[in-house]
Amino acid sequence: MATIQPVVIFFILGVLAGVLKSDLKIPEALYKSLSIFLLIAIGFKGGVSMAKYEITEVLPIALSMVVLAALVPLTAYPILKKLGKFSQADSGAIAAHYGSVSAVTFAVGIAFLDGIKETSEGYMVLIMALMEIPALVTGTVLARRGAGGETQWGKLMHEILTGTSIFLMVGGVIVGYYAGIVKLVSPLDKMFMDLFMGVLALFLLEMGLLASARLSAIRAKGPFLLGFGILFPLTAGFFGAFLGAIFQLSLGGTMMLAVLYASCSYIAAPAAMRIAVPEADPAVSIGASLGVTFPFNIFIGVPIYFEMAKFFKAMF
Amino acid sequence: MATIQPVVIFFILGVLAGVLKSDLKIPEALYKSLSIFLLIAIGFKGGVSMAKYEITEVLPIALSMVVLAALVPLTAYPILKKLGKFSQADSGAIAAHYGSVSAVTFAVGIAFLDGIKETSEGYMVLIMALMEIPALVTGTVLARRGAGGETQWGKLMHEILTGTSIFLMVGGVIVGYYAGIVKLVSPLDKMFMDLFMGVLALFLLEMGLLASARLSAIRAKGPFLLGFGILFPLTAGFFGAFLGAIFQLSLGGTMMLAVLYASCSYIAAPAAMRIAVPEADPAVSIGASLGVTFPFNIFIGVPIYFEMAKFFKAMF
Amino acid sequence: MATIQPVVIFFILGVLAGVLKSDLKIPEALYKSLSIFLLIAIGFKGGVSMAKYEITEVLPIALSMVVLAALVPLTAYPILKKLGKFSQADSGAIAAHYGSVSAVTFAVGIAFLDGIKETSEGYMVLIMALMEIPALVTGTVLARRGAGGETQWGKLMHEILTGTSIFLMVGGVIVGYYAGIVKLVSPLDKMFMDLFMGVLALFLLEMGLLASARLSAIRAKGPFLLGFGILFPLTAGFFGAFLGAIFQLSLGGTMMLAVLYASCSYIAAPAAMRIAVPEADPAVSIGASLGVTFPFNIFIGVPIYFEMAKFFKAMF
Amino acid sequence: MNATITLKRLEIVIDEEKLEELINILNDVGVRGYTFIKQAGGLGSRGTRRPDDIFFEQTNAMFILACEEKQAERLVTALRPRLKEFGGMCLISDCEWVIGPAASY
Amino acid sequence: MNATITLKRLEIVIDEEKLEELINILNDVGVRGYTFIKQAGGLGSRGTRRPDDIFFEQTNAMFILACEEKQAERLVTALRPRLKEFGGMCLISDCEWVIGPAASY
Amino acid sequence: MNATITLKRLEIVIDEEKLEELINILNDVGVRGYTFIKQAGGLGSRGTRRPDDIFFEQTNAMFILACEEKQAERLVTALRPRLKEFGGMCLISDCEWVIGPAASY
Ligand SMILES: Nc1ncnc2c1ncn2[C@@H]1O[C@H](COP(=O)(O)O)[C@@H](O)[C@H]1O
Ligand SMILES: Nc1ncnc2c1ncn2[C@@H]1O[C@H](COP(=O)(O)O)[C@@H](O)[C@H]1O
Ligand SMILES: Nc1ncnc2c1ncn2[C@@H]1O[C@H](COP(=O)(O)O)[C@@H](O)[C@H]1O
Ligand code: NA
Ligand code: NA
Ligand code: NA
Repeated sequence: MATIQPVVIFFILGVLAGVLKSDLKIPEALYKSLSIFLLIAIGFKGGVSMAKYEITEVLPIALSMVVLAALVPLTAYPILKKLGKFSQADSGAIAAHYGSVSAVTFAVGIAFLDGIKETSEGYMVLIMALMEIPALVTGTVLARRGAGGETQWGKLMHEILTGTSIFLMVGGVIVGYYAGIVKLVSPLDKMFMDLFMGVLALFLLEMGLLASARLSAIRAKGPFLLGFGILFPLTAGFFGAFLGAIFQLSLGGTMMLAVLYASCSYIAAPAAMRIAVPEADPAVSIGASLGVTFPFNIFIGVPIYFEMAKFFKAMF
Repeated sequence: MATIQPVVIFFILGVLAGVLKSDLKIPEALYKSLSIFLLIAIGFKGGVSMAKYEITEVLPIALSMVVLAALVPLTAYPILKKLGKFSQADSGAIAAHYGSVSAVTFAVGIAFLDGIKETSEGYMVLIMALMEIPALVTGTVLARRGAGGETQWGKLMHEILTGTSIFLMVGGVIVGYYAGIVKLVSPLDKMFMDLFMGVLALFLLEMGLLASARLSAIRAKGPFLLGFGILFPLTAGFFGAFLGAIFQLSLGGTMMLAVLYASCSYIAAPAAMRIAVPEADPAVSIGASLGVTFPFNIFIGVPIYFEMAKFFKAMF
Repeated sequence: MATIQPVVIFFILGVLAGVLKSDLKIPEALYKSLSIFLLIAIGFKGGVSMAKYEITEVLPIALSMVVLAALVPLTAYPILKKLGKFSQADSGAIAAHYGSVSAVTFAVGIAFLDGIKETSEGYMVLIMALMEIPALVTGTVLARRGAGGETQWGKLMHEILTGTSIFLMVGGVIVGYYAGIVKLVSPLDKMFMDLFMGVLALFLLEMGLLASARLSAIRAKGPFLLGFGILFPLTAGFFGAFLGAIFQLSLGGTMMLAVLYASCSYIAAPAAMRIAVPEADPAVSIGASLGVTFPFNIFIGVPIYFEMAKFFKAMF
Repeated sequence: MNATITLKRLEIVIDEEKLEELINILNDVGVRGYTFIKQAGGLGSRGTRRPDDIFFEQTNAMFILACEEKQAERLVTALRPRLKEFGGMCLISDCEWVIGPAASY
Repeated sequence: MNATITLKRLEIVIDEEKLEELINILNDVGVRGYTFIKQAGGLGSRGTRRPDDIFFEQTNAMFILACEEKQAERLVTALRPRLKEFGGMCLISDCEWVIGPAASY
Repeated sequence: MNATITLKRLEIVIDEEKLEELINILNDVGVRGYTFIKQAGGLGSRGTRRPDDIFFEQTNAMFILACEEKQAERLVTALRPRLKEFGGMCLISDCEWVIGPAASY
């Protein structure tokens, strides 16, 4: 199996700093700056490589993959409700988190492909941005079916569409696409491509610190969420790899679709669910997605999704 | 006409984020860090290329261009007072803003030249730094002629000379010049040259956010300031290009002189005017310079100043 | 003698900004971010080059150099107590500062070697990290011999071992070493190696600002501390160069050992001494180490230690 | 303590998001001085709010203002209907304004 | 000023490091509302503390809370034994809570 | 509430730039404790001051201090001549210091 990327070791260092009660602290402004950088860089990289495709050609494929992403929360919900014995609100909210995606897991997947000199379709980043919508909307509908009080749909859609994550990724795609077309990628890439891995390293350090502080929140439902947080992304990733192969994506693209289906959100989704399903407990969903699924994905999941992609690509 | 640089699209993204009420926020510490970087980088780049000239040779030319820059506020003042019907204090303060320069517009000009593989004289950055002095002093004199209360000249000169902008640019020039002389530019350029465009991108994103928040401030005098904010820099730029050609600057240098004369300040000048002309309303001058002239210059002005430079270079 | 590195001029700029009362301010978050970067980068660089050695081979040498480092505070203490007439607590605390090391001085040493195309053993960074322990423990013992109140040894050791400095440097070594072994240094080096000098530049700017604010604190004992702050590191550096040559280090490594022995701490040591010797006055030790010894070392000391290294390498 | 003026001291805590709205109300009532601090944390009927929570940026703003009793009454009258929606708290106490700086109350 | 409730106002300053401990005490006593501000500087028996000192990050946290007199007494009783160790200060004064927002006192 | 000492509570708001000057005055008078918070915004006779205005960094500092009445009088006497130049405000009220921490008042 593929070697572990050096960059993910920074996550372990962060966890360790938390566990050892080191006085290491990442300034909040740095954390935010790094995430602004990463979102733009992910979009920019995708946009540059999209400039090589005919957009109209890929749009239908991309859209179908986005729509099919609604299956993820629809599957997660009954499991959480029946097996996990979570309330309707919590089940819907957690389902929304797992239907949604994690830009950092995506970045680790890209880094993994870079390491083995593979690439993926540039428009995967657009799929990532769009997938938020069906995931968060489906999760909200599930959480609030028959519930009293009115859902703040307008506020929710505004939050999703203009939230920092989607806004910066789509913005990055636009600039990257334009730069690719007019052949002026060059001086911008020194920042947004060359430094990508280094910035990811610092970001993972902070993720580790945050994860170690969040794990305690899921203690009550610990065993169930540990199982769910590992088995569910594996299943979702399997489904994603299958879809990718069916849609004739490249090997790298097939793996990245698996990563998208398998990854879950801990930044955009919590903000959206706070508005749409305020009665859900955010500590549980963040604890599961950041404390269990995120580390599982970046260390073990990503190489497995690559094997799944190889398997399905050989099949179809 | 030349293609628009990808980097300036980040300004549009920032404006859009403001208009759409996105929750995107650039941490204040990031904004300040980026501006520290840009000022040093602009100076460093200029200093490195100055190391190739004989300083004593260029000094007289540079100084005359600085002194002539006092004509800009002297021209702006009566227009603002008579046509714009601004108070004496406001007219002087706005004139000082337009006589002064914008390091970010300068940076966009440099980026434009990079894109078309042109260069400019390194000492343009020193001219930029020095131009603040006649502009701000002239503006202050105009604003306070015959006014009661004493002008805090000492405090004003201290603010101008040791303010962050001039200090860091001149500091960057010194280090760049020295590094050029001792042939040790190399590891520092990885930061201050290679990343210049990427940092400018993030800075323009924030400029867009700030500009969209500032436009409302000029509503009362909107039509006049819109006209002034576009026509005045065009005229000043025309004059700058003319001067540059007369002084036998290179094509790129001629354009950059036009950019310097055309650009106006929204960082150093407001701080100086607050001390020297506290009775002027800063919202108006910042609104006009950041909300109107800055975007005009980076999108439309810079390519026009390039054409002007070509025109005058062909003439003399 | 070797040319002064351009990067250290940023320190002078910082001092100047302080002396001229410029309004230049480095945001606290930037300062912290830069120091996180530098510590990781120093470790990473060392780790990458350690991957070329057999660890077990160098361990005994490294450990003896660490143990011998306890001699530095043991020598400093009586000088400070007898000649400097400092209290027992202050003498011990200052001795701990001078026995401890400065990662930034180390970085300037590395930059100096880079400039003349020399290298040093990668494990020097591990020695640097480990040297904190004997220095701070010895200083504490000296400060508290026979003193009332119990020493918080547990808290002190926790502070030393999990403090940001050691944690990030050792973490950087681990990642760098692993990246070297699996041959995946490449995308991370774009950040942690290429930008090293540029980040050091910004950091030195802030160091200059801080140093200019700190010098006033040592006024009372000024003459003594000026002499001590220059002569003591020269002696310690001499001893370090001698040891390095004896241990058969490379020329660069011999110089770096001199730098380690000569440099003194102003970040880790103050934090540790606040816990271990709260009755000592931190203003004095920081003033001496940051205001006197640090600038002396980066401008004059480093080239001298290189000459010392040449001298001893020629001898043995 | 002579040379002081007796005023009312109001202390208002609201969501930082509502800061501009509160400032508008203060301006409408004609308040001539106030001080505010952002990034405050707290506990209230809607749970805890922590300025250091990176996932949920929920912070409070705290306003302190000194004004004449009449003004305070006007302000409370204008504010009260909004307080239910704003949440937070509004405290009133007595204080003495030391005469000296411009009378911005 | 009608439509107000008389409460006690407590103002507590402690080391920012002790923030969680103090919050635990407040929770144990059953306090229903408080506001805190971090990064405060100050002077006290243990010398000065400056939030802008880059070498020693020593800052205070300031708590403000309004509660009923009984609750205040319970809190002071629970807090007092820890105050010696905490350092800082704890002030009590009177205030009027303007009825309107949820009664989180 | 027993085991408390009656003190004066001063609340001073000034330009953050004047922070060191005010601290010097407090030291000269011999004040033994104070707490301050920086980055405060506000409105006063010289217009609004906003900590988030990137073009004009105009912020206030807020000081809170508890001291004995005599000390408060000394302080006000020393402060008053400077208040006109400082601007801002200085409020005085009553408070009870809960005995427990070192008596830094
Ligand atoms: N009794 C109280 N004492 C002090 N602050 C309070 C109190 N009640 C509420 N607050 C503040 O008001 C904010 C919002 O309160 P609420 O709307 O009740 O959730 C809280 O986060 C606290 O900062
Ligand atoms: N009399 C006082 N007035 C206001 N704040 C005080 C007072 N005494 C102490 N403090 C605050 O409490 C902190 C810790 O005090 P101490 O434990 O006495 O050093 C100080 O840094 C001040 O912020
Ligand atoms: N009546 C008041 N209540 C609360 N704060 C005030 C009041 N008047 C002035 N201030 C504060 O003092 C600062 C300076 O006031 P001034 O010097 O009057 O402009 C303002 O920005 C406010 O923060
Ligand atoms: Na997912
Ligand atoms: Na101009
Ligand atoms: Na040393």
